[in-house]
Formats: sequence, structure tokens, C-alpha cells
Amino acid sequence: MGDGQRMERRRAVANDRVARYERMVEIRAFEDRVQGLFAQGLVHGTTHTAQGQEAVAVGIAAAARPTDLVTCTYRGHGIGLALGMTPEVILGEIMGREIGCVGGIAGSMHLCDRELGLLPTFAIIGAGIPVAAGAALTAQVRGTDDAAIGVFGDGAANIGAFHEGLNLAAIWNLPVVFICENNQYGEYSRIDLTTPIEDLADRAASYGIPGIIVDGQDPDQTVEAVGAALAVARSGGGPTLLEMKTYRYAGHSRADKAEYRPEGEFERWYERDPINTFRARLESEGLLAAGAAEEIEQKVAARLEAALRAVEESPPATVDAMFGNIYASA
Amino acid sequence: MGDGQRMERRRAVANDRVARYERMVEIRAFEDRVQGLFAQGLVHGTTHTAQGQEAVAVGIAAAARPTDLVTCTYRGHGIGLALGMTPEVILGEIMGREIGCVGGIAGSMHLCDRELGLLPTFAIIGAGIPVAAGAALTAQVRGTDDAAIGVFGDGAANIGAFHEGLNLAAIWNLPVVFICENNQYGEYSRIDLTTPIEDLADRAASYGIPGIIVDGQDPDQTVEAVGAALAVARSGGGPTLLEMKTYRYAGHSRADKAEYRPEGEFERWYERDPINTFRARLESEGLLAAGAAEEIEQKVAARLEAALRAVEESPPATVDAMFGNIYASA
Amino acid sequence: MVRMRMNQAVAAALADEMREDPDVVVFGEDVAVAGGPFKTSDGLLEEFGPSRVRDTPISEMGFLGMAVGAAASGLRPVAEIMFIEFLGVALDMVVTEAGKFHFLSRGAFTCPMTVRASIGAGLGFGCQHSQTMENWMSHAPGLKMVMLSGPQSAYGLLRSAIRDPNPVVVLEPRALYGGRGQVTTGADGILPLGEARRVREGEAVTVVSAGAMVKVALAAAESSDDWSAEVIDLQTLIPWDRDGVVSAVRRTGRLVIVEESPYTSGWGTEIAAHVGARLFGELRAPVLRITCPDVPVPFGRELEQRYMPNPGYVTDQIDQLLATGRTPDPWWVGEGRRA
Amino acid sequence: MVRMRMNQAVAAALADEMREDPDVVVFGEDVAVAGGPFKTSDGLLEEFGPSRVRDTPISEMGFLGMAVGAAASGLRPVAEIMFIEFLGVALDMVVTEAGKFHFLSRGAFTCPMTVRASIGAGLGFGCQHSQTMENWMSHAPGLKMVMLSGPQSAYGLLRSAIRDPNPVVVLEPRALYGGRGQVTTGADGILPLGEARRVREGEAVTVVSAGAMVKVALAAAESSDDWSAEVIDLQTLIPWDRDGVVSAVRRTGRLVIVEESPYTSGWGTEIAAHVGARLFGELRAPVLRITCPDVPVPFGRELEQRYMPNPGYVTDQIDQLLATGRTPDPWWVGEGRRA
Ligand SMILES: Cc1ncc(C[n+]2csc(CCOP(=O)(O)OP(=O)(O)O)c2C)c(N)n1
Ligand SMILES: Cc1ncc(C[n+]2csc(CCOP(=O)(O)OP(=O)(O)O)c2C)c(N)n1
Ligand SMILES: [Mg+2]
Ligand SMILES: [Mg+2]
Repeated sequence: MGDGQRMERRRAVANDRVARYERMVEIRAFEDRVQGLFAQGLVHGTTHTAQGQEAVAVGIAAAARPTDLVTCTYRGHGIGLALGMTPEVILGEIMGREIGCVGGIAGSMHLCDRELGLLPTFAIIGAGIPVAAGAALTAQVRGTDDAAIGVFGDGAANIGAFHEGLNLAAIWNLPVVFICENNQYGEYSRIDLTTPIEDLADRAASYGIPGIIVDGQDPDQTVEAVGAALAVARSGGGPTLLEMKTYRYAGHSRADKAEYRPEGEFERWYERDPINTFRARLESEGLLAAGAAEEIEQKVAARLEAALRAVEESPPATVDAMFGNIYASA
Repeated sequence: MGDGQRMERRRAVANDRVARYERMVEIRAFEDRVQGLFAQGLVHGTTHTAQGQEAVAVGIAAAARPTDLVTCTYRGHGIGLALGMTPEVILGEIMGREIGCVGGIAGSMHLCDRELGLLPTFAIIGAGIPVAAGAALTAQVRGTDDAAIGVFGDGAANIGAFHEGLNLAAIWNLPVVFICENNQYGEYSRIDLTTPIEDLADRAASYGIPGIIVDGQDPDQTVEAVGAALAVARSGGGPTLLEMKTYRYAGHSRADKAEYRPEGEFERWYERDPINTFRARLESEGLLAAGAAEEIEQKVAARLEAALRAVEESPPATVDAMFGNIYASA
Repeated sequence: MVRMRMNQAVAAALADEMREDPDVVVFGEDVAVAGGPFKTSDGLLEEFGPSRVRDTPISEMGFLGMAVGAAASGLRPVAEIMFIEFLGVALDMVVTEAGKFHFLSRGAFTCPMTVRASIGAGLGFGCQHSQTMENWMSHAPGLKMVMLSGPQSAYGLLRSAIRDPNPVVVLEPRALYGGRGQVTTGADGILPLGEARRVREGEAVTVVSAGAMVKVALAAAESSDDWSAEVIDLQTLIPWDRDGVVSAVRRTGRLVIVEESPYTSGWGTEIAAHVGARLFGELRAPVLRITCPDVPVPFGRELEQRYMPNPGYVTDQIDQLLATGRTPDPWWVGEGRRA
Repeated sequence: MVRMRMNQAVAAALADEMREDPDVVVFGEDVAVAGGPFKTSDGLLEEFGPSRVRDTPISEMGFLGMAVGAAASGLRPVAEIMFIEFLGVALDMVVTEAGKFHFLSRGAFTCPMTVRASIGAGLGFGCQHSQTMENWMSHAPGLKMVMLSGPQSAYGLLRSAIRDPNPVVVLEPRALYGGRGQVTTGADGILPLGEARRVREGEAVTVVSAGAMVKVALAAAESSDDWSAEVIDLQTLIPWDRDGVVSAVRRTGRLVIVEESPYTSGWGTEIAAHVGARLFGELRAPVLRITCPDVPVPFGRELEQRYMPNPGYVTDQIDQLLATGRTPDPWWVGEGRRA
């Protein structure tokens, strides 16, 4: 799929709330499909899906420019789709095909799209945090008004790179927005087993920067919060830490059924499902007519099946790809 | 010098404020002498002295038991002396002689005394912080009421190990006291150039533990604060972060003349010199008679010269020492 | 003898050490409640309780630092690093602190900690979760390092590692966790550190391998009727069994190393250089290192398998070595790439 | 040609690159206001200002991460690691992130960052501040690594490192910073990466060395009338000049490596293993690695000097190699210790 389509997808999310809704539906369907493919044994390796966190993804994509570089984690399909990547380049990567965004040699944890501003996603916890600060340094040194966004999980807030990255960004007043996707779990451990405080946003005080709690289930609020923090960053106001409270519907990775979750927890969060509540809002605002939601779902499903066919038609990554791009030449 | 003397020195500091005063005088004289030896070119390598920070050192030594393990940094002569190590074993190490506490194969940055509770001092910034938590883990698992103490600088509060160490200690409720010797500088950089907040004690909030600012120039207050935090730790109350505000009189290391200091800064701190103010207090309380301070100074000076002679008589570290103690045998 | 998977053998070794020594404690990310991401600590929390079996926050520097402090003060901590790459955020604690603690205390402190880390390719985890990285720890006096090759090796070497008074890094090939084998447990099942193990006798060539490659070397050796190969499982990478390996190679006159890691500077490099010099004039062929190419580990089933030495390739390389008396080019050179 | 110290040559290279390319920025601990703990960035802040020359907090993981992000987005950051050991808290960023960024972006991003780190013994800094640790980075496809051996080498290689589109680690022997030499600056002074440099011609033996050992190898070569040695400064450790070294050794028939690091698994191990295999049957003597013993670097002037190869010892080892055709024992074996 050409550049044009990807940029178009990005613009849609940036400009149109209904398009955001559609993208959230796409992310949910995509992740469900990926889980299914793994369950069928059709994919090698592991994967980390982001059902339930769709509002965070579209919030970032809607508020950021393609020239604002984003770092994110192995749980990156949703953010990739939100930023405008097509289902086929992500699925292709997950399935190890040439059509994949990295040619199929990297796998689910490693997505990348330079034009859309997505740096290679990070499979080492915390690593993307200072890297985002580094991208912000480029904007600051060059005097552009671009900013950078570093996305990471609640578990990552306990690792050294978090502390060092936020401290550096603060002391240099860098144009970067740190977004903690607090989905309540790091792997199989609830946050309260690993983190002695309630709100990770409070850690911003250690660096003298604003720390703001955001309802990560509401795409209007996530767009708003990211947009405001980016505006601060662009105008020289320095970094912000946004803690987006959200919930991971699936297990941590392919093999995890999330049986450790306390009873009723999932259900409580599902009451505020970001897609359902957003649909209701759009409907009540008259932006989604009766039947429109079903149409969107069908459209998304068809799009996904087309993507899957394109991926299946694409050859597996080649031995040449394995030897390419080790060293760049001048 | 035998074990007996070291334990005796420790007991003195634990029990007697005048002995604490004397130890502070000893530390000051020792560090001045070390600087002099380097200036004369009599010592190889580098050294980091702690003039001005004497009240922190005796505060720790007076409040802790020898079975409370302490981790500290390359700037460790003062703490070593305070804990009870003799001038000759420290000077011997600095000068690379067999009499040194590590046999002269380690140098100024690496002191150690197992009986007195001093783990090998750390030359990598921050490393001692989680290691102290580990010593506290032993006490917790074994159910003793020992505690551990991790001492580090203001600059170290920006490194990842600080964040991870405090978080771990908090979540496991470990009996450990973290002591940040905020001497206002990390190498040649004033703290405000590297740290976006005023009080490092505030960082305790990120871990849900108490963070307390202590006047690091007053040995009565340091003993009190360390003692209180240790009592909390021993009784199952978990870790505390103490920020001791103090000042490094000398440059960072051997080669540094500290010319970057703003005018008048040293003088302002010297007005509250920990030794001078403590002497005045002891005199006004009638604990130091007229002339007693001079006697102490002379005694300390004589002790130091004797130590220097003992070191000079000790042979340089041997090649055998270099091959010893690489691997322990069962 | 009990039949078990390698991950069960790891858990059994941990449990037996914990039973015998109350100072043994286990911690790492998701090792307690979940029994370990690879189920290598299953059942420990239930048997030994939350004081001795603990889940940590994601903070490798922090919990390896705790291991150092705990070890120095009397415990025998076993810390799990989920994937060896994560040592990249905490290597200081292993190499620069633990490895020098005994030295820096003139012998007064020991640091009997064990760092277990899963390694290797084959499961489709991509280039940041599939390496072996043994040379991060191979140039650091004071450390020991072993690599597991199956259930018995896991049980026996891990128990020795925990008992050793020095810091020991235990590399566990992830792809072997699910493989079953007979295991002698108890004192008889303990394998000493520092000794290589001959797993097959042979005349024409000595094949030294470790970890997941032992099986590959063995399969290659068994597939040829033209020559017979002695196969050695190195077991301990640091300090390695110089005398054992040298005397084995002296017998056959030929040394082949099979490694699951890039060509440049893997563990086999040291074996090759050392043996090559010590047996100069006695070797009947150059030392052959059969390795992966110098590229990041690729994702994708076929590519990943291609990346690693496999039995057919090993046989073919040995065939060529014996036929020509020269080291054959690796497969990727045939495809126009750098050796 | 200008006479300068090696630390001045480093600063000159940085300044010249910064003049030619506004994207070059420099950061690290105390590199700006203080001009660097070893004065390797003296004058840069004054000339290029606080946006391009910055002091960092003590947070190696953080600022190397920033270097990755800055490099990927268009700058050419040069980050200083004061002592190579400090990479132990940040190695992930170099090996696992920077080294794979190009690969993981299918070539879309490059990561042209330079990591400068001082290395080595000789100044009495003790065992946590005196190592070389090159093998932390030697098994990591995607990285390049060079080692400086004097003022010209510093100027020429550092400029190439900064210009290179890949992450390059520059190892700077601390003990050489104060040494003076004539330096050709400007375009003519730039030395290419990937090429070894012959610093002396000779017939009997090829001595490959790097960093502070080049001088030692040269002094040894010059001290003997009995044999003549070719001396090679390897310059780039990864990827090293295989063809250059192999063809040099083919000429003399003998290879001696002089390294400032412990015997096991240093950079020379790879040279020894590779050349030993490639020139099997052509070598007239075993490959001799002259190294430090496998111990932590000791403090103390005499011990520390004893620890490192010196010219007299190198000469003596080569004498013995030539006389016996066998690798002589290292000095410490004579004293009853393990080889
Ligand atoms: C340094 C490091 N340690 C451990 C891991 C293994 N790991 C992968 S994901 C994960 C949990 C991360 O939790 P969180 O940051 O909350 O992100 P989430 O998966 O919930 O999106 C862990 C421990 C890793 N990848 N890197
Ligand atoms: C990981 C690491 N980075 C850098 C250094 C170099 N270094 C040694 S001391 C020092 C300053 C430390 O400042 P602070 O923590 O305030 O302690 P102080 O020296 O003032 O006692 C630095 C940067 C180091 N030893 N380790
Ligand atoms: Mg999470
Ligand atoms: Mg300080």
C-alpha cells in the first residue's frame, strides 16, 4: 500500500471523530484477529495485543503531526494503525512476510514507519523513553516546533530509563510528551504488586514537570490531553507526563489467558469500554446515524480480510533481507 | 591494628558526643593530609575527600550497629574512619600498601571492613543503592532486626539505580535507610544544573516512603535522624530517604581546584562548619573544657603521623595479592 | 530417574536447593505467583512462601543489585533475567560489582549469587529477544558462566551454581525448556562446574558445543557413516575446561566448534584461539567454527532456522573439512556475503 | 601539521566536525562547562554554545538513549562515557537499540551516533575504572568500534566515526591523553574506518596491536636486533580489517597480538582464531597472544605496570616464540598461576 493511503488514514484520524471511532473499531478487530491467528497456530513467535486501549492510540495519532516522532513498545499494533499504518503492513510483519513494514524480519514487537513518525518500536522496557527525549532534542537544537512522544506502560515506570529520561527532558526543557499507558498490569502482575503508589502521574513531581491523569477510555479526552501537552512542548514549555488510565482486555502476550485477574475486574472496565461509550456519544450527538456503526464494522471486517489475503499472497521474508540493513552506507 | 581497636573506635562514636567531635576532627585532618600527599606527588591515582561532610559520617556511625551493613561511595574515607576503621588501614589502601584494608590492590575508591559493616565501597554511581536494599533483604528474610544503610551523593539521585533501588525497597518494605549526602555538587556541576527540583527528599513521594531533610552540618541532628529512621526500619516500618544537606569543601577529586564555585559560596557554608559549630556547642554545654579542643587536635595529629609512618613501613601490595581472591573456594 | 522437561528440571533444582539451604531465595519478574514466564519456578511460592520467592518490579539493575547485597550478607539469591538481553540494563551489577566483590574485600565477603537468564533463538521472538550474549560476561575475572543443554544438565549445573561461593551466570536455551529427558535428581544428579562432558565418543574430530547446539552436534555426528565424531558439551563457559578440551582434541587432531551465536567473538572464539595455539603442529586440520552469521537474529520460522546451525549443515561442514583439510566457507558466503 | 596532545586532538576533531556539520552535537557528564574530565572537549562550549554542547546529569542510560533518538531524527550526537565501565549501566542502548535501529527500520532510519569512552589502565584508578571491556560491543552486528592509539589516530578516526552513518564506539586509552604528537588536521588527516595501519615494516613476525599497546609493540620491535617485526595498529576492532591482517601475516608467517586486557576473550582472540584457521598450514609458529592476566586491574603503580604488557616482556615473548616455535608461557605462569 502506498504512502498516500497511509497519510490519508492519518489525516482522517486527525480531523474527524467518526474516523477515530472507525479506527478504534479497526484496532479492536485487528487485535482479535491476530489473537485468533495465533490461536490457530498460523503465526510464529509471540504477540502483545492492545484491546481496550484503543482510545489512547487514537488520542496520540489525532493530536500529533507525522513529523512528531513517536516511540512505543512491543504492544504497538494499535498505535501503528492509529498513526496510519495499514493492516497489511502490520499483519505482514507479524506473519513474517515481505509485505511487512520491516520486511517480515522483525516480527510483532518491531513495527516502524518513518513517514508517519513511528520509530522502531522497543522490546526492551523503558528504552523508548529517553529515545523520545532524544528526538525532542533534535527539534530543540534545530529550532523546529516539532515535538516527540514517548509511550510506555505502567510497569515501565519502575525502570531506570524512565527516571533518567524524564529527568533529562526536564532539565533540558525538551519538547516531549511522556505517555504512560497504565493498563493496570505489567505481564501477570497487577500494578499494586510492583508499584508502591497509586497514581504514576505523581512521579512527575520528582522532575518538576506537570503530571496529569487522563481518562484513557475516552478518545475525546486523550486527544485533548495529548494536544494540550504537545502545545506546551512546542511553545517551549517543556515536557509533560500524562498517565492514561486504561485496561488491557487480553492477556499479556499470546500464551497468557490472564487468569490471575480478580473476578469482576474485566467486567467493571468493560462497562466503560472506549468503543461502546464513544459510539453512544457519537450517536447521541447525531454524528453516527442508526445502522452506521454496523456499516463501519462490516467495512472494517472486509478491509481486514483483504489485508489478510494480501499478506498471505506475500512471500516470506527472504534470506537477503536478513543480510540487508545491518550497516548503513554513507 | 587489631580488631579490638576498631570496635573500640566504633563504640566511642556510638556512645560519646565528645568522641564524635574528635572523630570529626580526625576525618578533617585525615582528608587534608591525603590531599597534601597527593599534592606532593606521593600517591598514585585519584582520591575524593570529604572535608565539610564529617557530621554525616559520624551520624551514620553513631546510629548504626556494626551488623547493619553500609554501602557507600568512592568518597568513603570519612565514613570509614567514622565507622571505626583506623587511619592506617585507609591510608595504607590509598597508598597501595599491604597494610591497607584491601591489601593495597584496590586504592582510595575501594574501602571495606566486614566486621564494622562496611561493604566494599562503590565506584560506579548509584550501584550501592540497590545493594543496600539487598543487605536489608537478608535481615528481613532471616527475621533479624538488623537494617542496612545506603549512602550516595546528590548526583546519584539522577541515575536509574536510585529509582529502582528505592522502589524495590518500598514495595518489599525493607529495613533500609537511604542517605543522600547532598553536598551540592556532582563532580564540577552544581546540583541545579543537573536536577530540576530543589529538595531531593521530595523524590521519596514517588515510592510512598518518608523523605526527610536533615541538616547535614549538625552531628546531633544527623545521629538523631539516622537513629530514628533505623528504628522505623527495625520495627518493620520500611525504608526512609534522608537528604542530608551538606557541602563539599574540596574539589571533586585530586585534580580539581573547584574554581567553578560561585564567589562566597564556600564562605557561607563555612560559617556553619560542622566542626566549629559542634565545638562551640560542646564548650557551651561544658563538655569540652578550655584547651580540650587543642589537645584533641594534637592527639589526632600525632595519631595521623603515626599512621603515616606505619603505612610507609608497610611494603607495597604484592603480585600475589593481585592473583588472590579472584574466585572464592567453597 | 524422573522424566521431565528442562523447565521442570530447573524448578526441581531450585526446589531441592531451597529445601537443603534456607538461605536460598528466588526472585525476578513474574517468578512467584505465575511460576515464571517459562515455568521454571513453578510451585516454589506454594512450597517456600512469599519471603523466599518474590516477584519484582521491572527493574533488573535494582534486583540484581539486591542480589549482590543479599549474597554478600549471607543469602544465596537466585535472580531470573527473563531474556539475556535485559542484562543490557544491568550488566554493571554482574560484571563490575558481583564479579569483583570478593577481590575488593580481600576475600572477606563472598558473593554467592546465581543469575539465570534465558537465551537463544528458535521461538520467533525477534532480534531483541533471541540472542545469547555470552561474551558480555566472558571477559570478567571473578564471574563464572555455564550453559544448559537439557534436563539433566539443567538440574545438575544449576545446583552447583547455587552452591558455588562465586557469582555464576546460568544461560538457559529457551528453545530447550520444553524438551524432555531422564533426570537423576538428588546428590547424584549434581554436575560439577568447570568440567566439560563427553556426550559421544569418536575418532576423526572433536566437536565442542554448548547449550542448544549440543543436540545439533550430536545429530550431525550420528548422521555420518564416513567419520566418527567425539562430541563434547562444554557446560561451563567460564572458566572453561581447558585441559579436558585440549586433551580431547589432541586425541582426534581436529576441533570443530558449534555455536549458536554470530561468528565474531562468541564463546567458541576463545576455545579456537587457545587450542589452536596450544596444539600448533599437532592439529591435522584448522579449527572450524560453525556459527550463525554476523547479523541480528531474524524473525520468521524459516529464516530463524536458517540463521542457526542445523545438523545437516554441521555434517556438511565437517565433511568438507575432512575432505579438504581446510575450513569450508560458511553457507552465507556461497550466497555472496562476507564470511 | 600541529603538535598536540591526544586529548587536544580529540577536541580538534570534535570542533572540526562541528564546524562542518551543524548537526553534530556533544554531550556527556562535565563535557561542556568543564571541557571534559580529560579535557577532550575543551573550548567547544565557548565556540558552539550551550545548545550544541551540553552537560548531562549522571544518567548514562538516559543520555545514550537520547543519542539514539537524536541520531535517528537527524543529528549526529557524540556522547561521552567517562570510563568505559559506565557502559555497564547503559549497554542496552548501544548494543540492543542503536546497533539494530537500521535493521529494525528496514533501512529507513540510520543511527549515526558516536559513543566516546575512555579505557585502560596505568593511571591508578583501580579495578572499576581501568578496564577496556571491548568485548561488550564485539558480538553485536550493526555496531562499529575503533580504538585510538595517539593524536593522529584520535583526530582521524574520530572524524570518520562521527561521519559514519552507523553507531560507532570510540575507545580512547586514557593513559595516552597526555601524549603529544604531530597531527595533520583537516581532510588530509581523516583516517578511514575498517583499515588497519602498518606502523613499522618487518620480516620475522607481524605484531597486531591497538590502543595503548601500539606504542608498546613498537618499542619492543625496535629493541631487537635479532629479528625484525612488522607492527600493525588495528584501529578498527569491529569490523576489523581481515584481509589486511591476513595478507600481512601471510607474508611473515607469524602472528603476535599485543592486547591491554585479560587473556580470555579480548579483541585479539577473534584475530587469533580467524587468522589461525585461515592460514592453517602456512603459519610458521602458533599465534601468540600477549595479554594481561585474567584478574581485575590492580591499583598501585608497580602492580598496575606489571599487569600490562611492557616492551621488555613483549620482546622476550617474541624471542622465545622465534627460538622454540612454540607459544611461551605468560609471566604469571612462571609464578605458579593458571595460564
Ligand atoms: C528490560 C526488560 N525487562 C523485562 C522485560 C519483559 N517484559 C516485557 S513486557 C513486560 C511488562 C511490561 O508492562 P508495562 O510496562 O505495564 O506494559 P504493558 O505490557 O502493560 O503494555 C515485561 C516485564 C523487557 N521486555 N525488558
Ligand atoms: C555510572 C557512573 N557515571 C559516572 C561516574 C563518574 N563520577 C564519579 S563521581 C561523580 C559525581 C557524583 O556526584 P555525587 O553523587 O553528588 O557524589 P559526590 O561525589 O558529590 O560525593 C561522577 C559523575 C561514575 N563513577 N559512575
Ligand atoms: Mg501495563
Ligand atoms: Mg555531590
